[in-house]
Amino acid sequence: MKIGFYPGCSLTGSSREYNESLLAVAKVAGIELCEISDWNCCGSTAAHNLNRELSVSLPARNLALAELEEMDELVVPCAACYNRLVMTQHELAEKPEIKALIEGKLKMTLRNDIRILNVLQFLEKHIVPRLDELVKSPLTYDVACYYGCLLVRPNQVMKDERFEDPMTMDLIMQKLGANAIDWPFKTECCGAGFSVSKTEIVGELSGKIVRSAVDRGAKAIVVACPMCHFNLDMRRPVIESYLQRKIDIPVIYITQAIALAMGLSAQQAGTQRHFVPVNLTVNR
Amino acid sequence: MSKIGVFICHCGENISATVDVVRVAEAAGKLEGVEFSTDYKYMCSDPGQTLIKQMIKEKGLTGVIVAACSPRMHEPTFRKACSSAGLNPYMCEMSNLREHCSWVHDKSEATTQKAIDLVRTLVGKVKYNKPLYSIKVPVTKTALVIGGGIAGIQSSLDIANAGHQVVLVEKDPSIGGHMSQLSETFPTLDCSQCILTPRMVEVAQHPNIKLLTYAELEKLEGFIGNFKATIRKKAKSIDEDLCTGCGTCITKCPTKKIPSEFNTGLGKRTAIYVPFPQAVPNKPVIDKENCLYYKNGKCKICEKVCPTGAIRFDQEDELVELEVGAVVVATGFDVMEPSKFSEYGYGKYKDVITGLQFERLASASGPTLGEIRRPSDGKIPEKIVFVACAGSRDPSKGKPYCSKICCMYTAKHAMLYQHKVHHGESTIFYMDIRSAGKNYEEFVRRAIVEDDVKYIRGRVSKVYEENGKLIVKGVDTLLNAKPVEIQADMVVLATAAVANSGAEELAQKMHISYDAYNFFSEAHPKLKPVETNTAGIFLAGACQAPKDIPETVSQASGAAAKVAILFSQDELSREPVVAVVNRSAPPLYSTCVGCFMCATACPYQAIGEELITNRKGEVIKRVAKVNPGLCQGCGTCVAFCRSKSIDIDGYSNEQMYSEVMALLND
Amino acid sequence: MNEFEPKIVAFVCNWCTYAGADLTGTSRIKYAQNVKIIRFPCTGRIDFMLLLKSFGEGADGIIVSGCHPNDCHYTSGNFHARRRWIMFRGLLDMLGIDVRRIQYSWVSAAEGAKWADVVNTTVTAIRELGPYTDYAKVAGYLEKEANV
Amino acid sequence: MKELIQKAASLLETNVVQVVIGYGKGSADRTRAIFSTTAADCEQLIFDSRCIQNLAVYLTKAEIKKMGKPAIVAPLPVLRSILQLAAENQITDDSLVVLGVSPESELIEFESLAAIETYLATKQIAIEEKYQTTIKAIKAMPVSERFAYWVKELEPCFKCYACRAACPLCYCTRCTVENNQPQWISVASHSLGNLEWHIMRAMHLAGRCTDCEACYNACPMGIPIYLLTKSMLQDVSENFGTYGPSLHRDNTLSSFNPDDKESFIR
Repeated sequence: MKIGFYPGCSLTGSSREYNESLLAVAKVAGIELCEISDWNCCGSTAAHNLNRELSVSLPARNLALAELEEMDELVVPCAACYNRLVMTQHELAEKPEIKALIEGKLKMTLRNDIRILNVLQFLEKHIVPRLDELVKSPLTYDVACYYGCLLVRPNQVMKDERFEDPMTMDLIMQKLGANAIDWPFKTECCGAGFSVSKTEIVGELSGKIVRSAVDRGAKAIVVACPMCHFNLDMRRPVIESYLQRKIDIPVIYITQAIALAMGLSAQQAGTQRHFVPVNLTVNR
Repeated sequence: MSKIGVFICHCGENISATVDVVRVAEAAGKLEGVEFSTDYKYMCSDPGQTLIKQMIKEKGLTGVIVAACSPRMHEPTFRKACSSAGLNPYMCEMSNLREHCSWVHDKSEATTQKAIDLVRTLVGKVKYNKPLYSIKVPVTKTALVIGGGIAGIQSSLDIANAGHQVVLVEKDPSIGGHMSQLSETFPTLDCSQCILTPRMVEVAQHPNIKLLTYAELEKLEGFIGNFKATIRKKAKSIDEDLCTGCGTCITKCPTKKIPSEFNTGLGKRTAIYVPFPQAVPNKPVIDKENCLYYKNGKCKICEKVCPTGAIRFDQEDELVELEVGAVVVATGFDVMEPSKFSEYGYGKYKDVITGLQFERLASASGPTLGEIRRPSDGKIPEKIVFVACAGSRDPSKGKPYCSKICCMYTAKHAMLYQHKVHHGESTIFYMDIRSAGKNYEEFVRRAIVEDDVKYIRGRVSKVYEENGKLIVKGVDTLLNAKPVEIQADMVVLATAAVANSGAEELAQKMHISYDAYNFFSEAHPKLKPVETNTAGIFLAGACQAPKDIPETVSQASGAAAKVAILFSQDELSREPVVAVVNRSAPPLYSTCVGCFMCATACPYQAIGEELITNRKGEVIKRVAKVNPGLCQGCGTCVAFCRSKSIDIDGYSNEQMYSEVMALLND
Repeated sequence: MNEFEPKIVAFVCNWCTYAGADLTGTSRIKYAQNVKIIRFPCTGRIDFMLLLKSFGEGADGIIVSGCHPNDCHYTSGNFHARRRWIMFRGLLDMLGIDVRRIQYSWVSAAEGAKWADVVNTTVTAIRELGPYTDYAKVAGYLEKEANV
Repeated sequence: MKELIQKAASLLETNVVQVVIGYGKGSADRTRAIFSTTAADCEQLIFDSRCIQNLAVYLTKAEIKKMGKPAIVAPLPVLRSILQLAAENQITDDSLVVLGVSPESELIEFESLAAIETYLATKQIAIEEKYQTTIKAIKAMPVSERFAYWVKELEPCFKCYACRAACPLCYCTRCTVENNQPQWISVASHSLGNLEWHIMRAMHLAGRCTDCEACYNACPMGIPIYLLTKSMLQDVSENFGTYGPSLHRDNTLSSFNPDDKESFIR
């Protein structure tokens, strides 16, 4: 089976450590992730607000390329990219006329049968079953798993009964030895794109998330989305000014947590790239 | 040789506006086998019918075709007219020139031609029509009522009071259903048990009602007027004749910590128990799953203390066969298991409860004797948040439908709480307030205006605990969609009303249909709301769809009236459209070779075997035989029979073949 | 030369499709005149031989329609019919009898608009396929007609 | 085949059965069915690879039934037919003795019809690859060409009904083709009549045919009519999974599964 890999723009820019840690984890597990050659933008938030056809064509081209390279599965770590690709696949499957139109535009045909996996699905399928042998230095602290909005939505495609109260990341973290705390902000909004236009909103929304995690004793917040990470980590000064207090809880990607538990170095996990220093030697 | 009369109806202008009816009549007149044809303004009018009768007599017609509206509309009318003129009603058929022709096509040559084709087609059939005679079946004047909630109680009493026998089957140890669990009822706030228990007692004492509690339907066979029901009487481990209901066994039973079903888990019961003090019958049953003796083989304390020696540990389930003429299904509903909504914290936080649990808290007979105390620490909650539509109107996680009763009972809950805890504060998150019903809207207004219940239009996204409080996060869509957070002491979820877990299986046992949510389907959403598609089986109450008490009682009385109508006759007349296995001269006797594949294909188990014997009584042949009482006339066996040995009256091989030939040969 | 007007026979059940076609009428939805309905109690009653005879007598197309699965008035006639159609269609296909000329559908009593659509799309499809001359040649009714 | 002869003879001698249906020498190099009523008759019983006639066809014939309880020599195809006849209530455990013959020509005695089913469970009907290829090739033809192919194939048929007479499952006492009220099948052996006859025959065998090829073997014109039943056997297995005769499973066409899948009903 060939597992494809679609990094998307964030993983090559602001969240390089997400990319690095994922590849490092895959490498330890002996899994090859084959990056789609000549991949393009997923369309992001802009495309489906401005041009519906484009919003389908862009991800569709990536799917078609993956098919050409005979990939059976496609791992899409960025939650937003994943959402766009999955929605496109859904739309192409539901609406043959749109599929025909897009195929015409792209001059490519689609079987549309590739299994698209977000990072949690990838981990659950390929890494979790082997964690017992792969975990070398179990994590020993309390964490708050933060899912955000896109990992579990839209419901009609994801068909996850627990989309208001997901557990997948919590269960992975338990397996790494950490204690995933019960907290109410798992799927609250981080402020998302307001990060650029109205930073103070991010300060408030992400602030409440960070505060709840800290107050409930978490030593780290675990995420699986570049946007979430961006807001909780890089916007920390805005958060602190909203909360009127200094907060040093680090925000790590789930792949980084696994990398650390596997005994990889901070360098390999990419934790040195964060704005909020990752200092997780504190034992319970 | 057929002498068919063809009558073309103008239907005012409904047909004649697009079809040249005169030409149709002309063309029909030229067809082989047609003796007479004409057109008329309104065939269904008195003069129209008289014309048919007159022509039957005058021309000696052997068949009649009325080319007018759909036979689903007027076939009985014209068949009756023919019958009164001495022609067998089944010699009359209708050609559908209105719904299938004039209303769906524009005026044109092709439309008239199609009308001619349709008439010719039917002439082809009617040539082979045979006189048929309606089938009489006897009626067993006993009704089976399944379910002893308010619906079943009402139906049973009505049928019994009409003078007929009733067998009421209830799966729990007592009748009463959900209504017996309720505290007060909207919109009058009268005590539910006070109005229900007299009815329960009446059922128990009624000479025409036989009550089987702790019993379930095992099998239902037969057909309208002639059902055979098998009831499983679950072992109560009690000799009911000896038991006096003194209750000594209950007080002495050592297993006391079983969550009480009646109190929705908020109270406890013993292993030998009556569900609630006013139970009917007021005699205990032993819950085998929790009884120490059944579990470990030791205890038998109840047996030792029973003054009448009524305990029977060796009692087994008993199967009772009943002959009944009609069935009323009144199996009620259930409330949705709210654990699906983990974001509301049900199951995680003790003080998040369902509406039905709140009923028990508010009930004078409940675990708190009617005081509103929260389950976690028994404190009186200062602030309660009610979440309406927990699972209703929620296609993504719950049920897409409205559960209909929640708006009203939630208003009632808040009101009861305000009446009991004067300084308390109650907030209701709602989508819409649906309070259509007599005095319902006034009731809700009273909750808002007089009892100060705070209504917030918006949904709740999350309930979590913080510093001993339940934080309810929601949105107020009427205040510029501001997020709201309320610190509550208790949260009540108005969980969706759903079909009982065994509903699907029960429907399949009875061969009645059910909808996507497993509620039983009525025969017609408007005009046959209490009938099912299976004749003789009727619906009452929330097993058909969520409904409140007055609506349930009305439907239950409606179902009872239907049963009484059925029982008002000694015999039923059935359409003689049934299958028949042919007979032929010896040595064949029948062309049936007895492969009995028709019997496996029959949806009604209407095909059995017949042994053809000679004069000496020796079996010469084993052939299939259709029971005309069971056969519903679908004809599946006919299309299946390889040797064409089964045929169906009214849609016979000759009729259908000739119809196809006539259609395609102009 | 006028446009080819196909002859289409519709075999429908009484409870769903016949009633659905009645609703098409009461809703005044227009459709093509080519289709003529023959009423059966149930799709379970529809004999494959009648379909065959229809082609033999010059039908260019056939519609067979009844209640949706689980909606059968007789609970399972349509399930039996469905099996029969699956087998019959496979056999016809093997024999080179054009299965595109038989349109099977589920039309409920509430689907008046669907019935009109089934009729119209079938008429269009058969019109495109043209007269069923392959079968007609075998059936020999063209000669029969020519002789008249 | 000493064993078979001995067994047959002893069955007749002990009057367990009154007739043994088996294979004997026919004209030229052929074999034919023989009906032994005495132990001495049994000496003529033979069994070898030429014995391809499906003897089960005689089990439902009135003339044979009159002779008393039969024992029947039953190689694999006959066993399958016997089981199907039992499923269709034509024979019972008590009504016959089955002298099974294994593919290795060894005598197998069966206690009951159920034992036959157990035995056959390991010998599922399988359409030979060459036929699969032929069927595939026919189905690949354009529809008109395919139709022409069959019209031509069926042209030599003169409706002798040997296919029907040879088929153990065509045991109706009045075949629909003989029904003239109404006349379901055009009588004459012209193209339409032939087509209708063979469609009806195949449909009546749908889900019942055990692929013994008796129809083809009997056809004087060598028309490959078994391709129709073989193709339908494939359809049954593709659409409904199980096939082959069974005492406890309902027949394919007189039963259904609410989840039956198709792609052509709109």
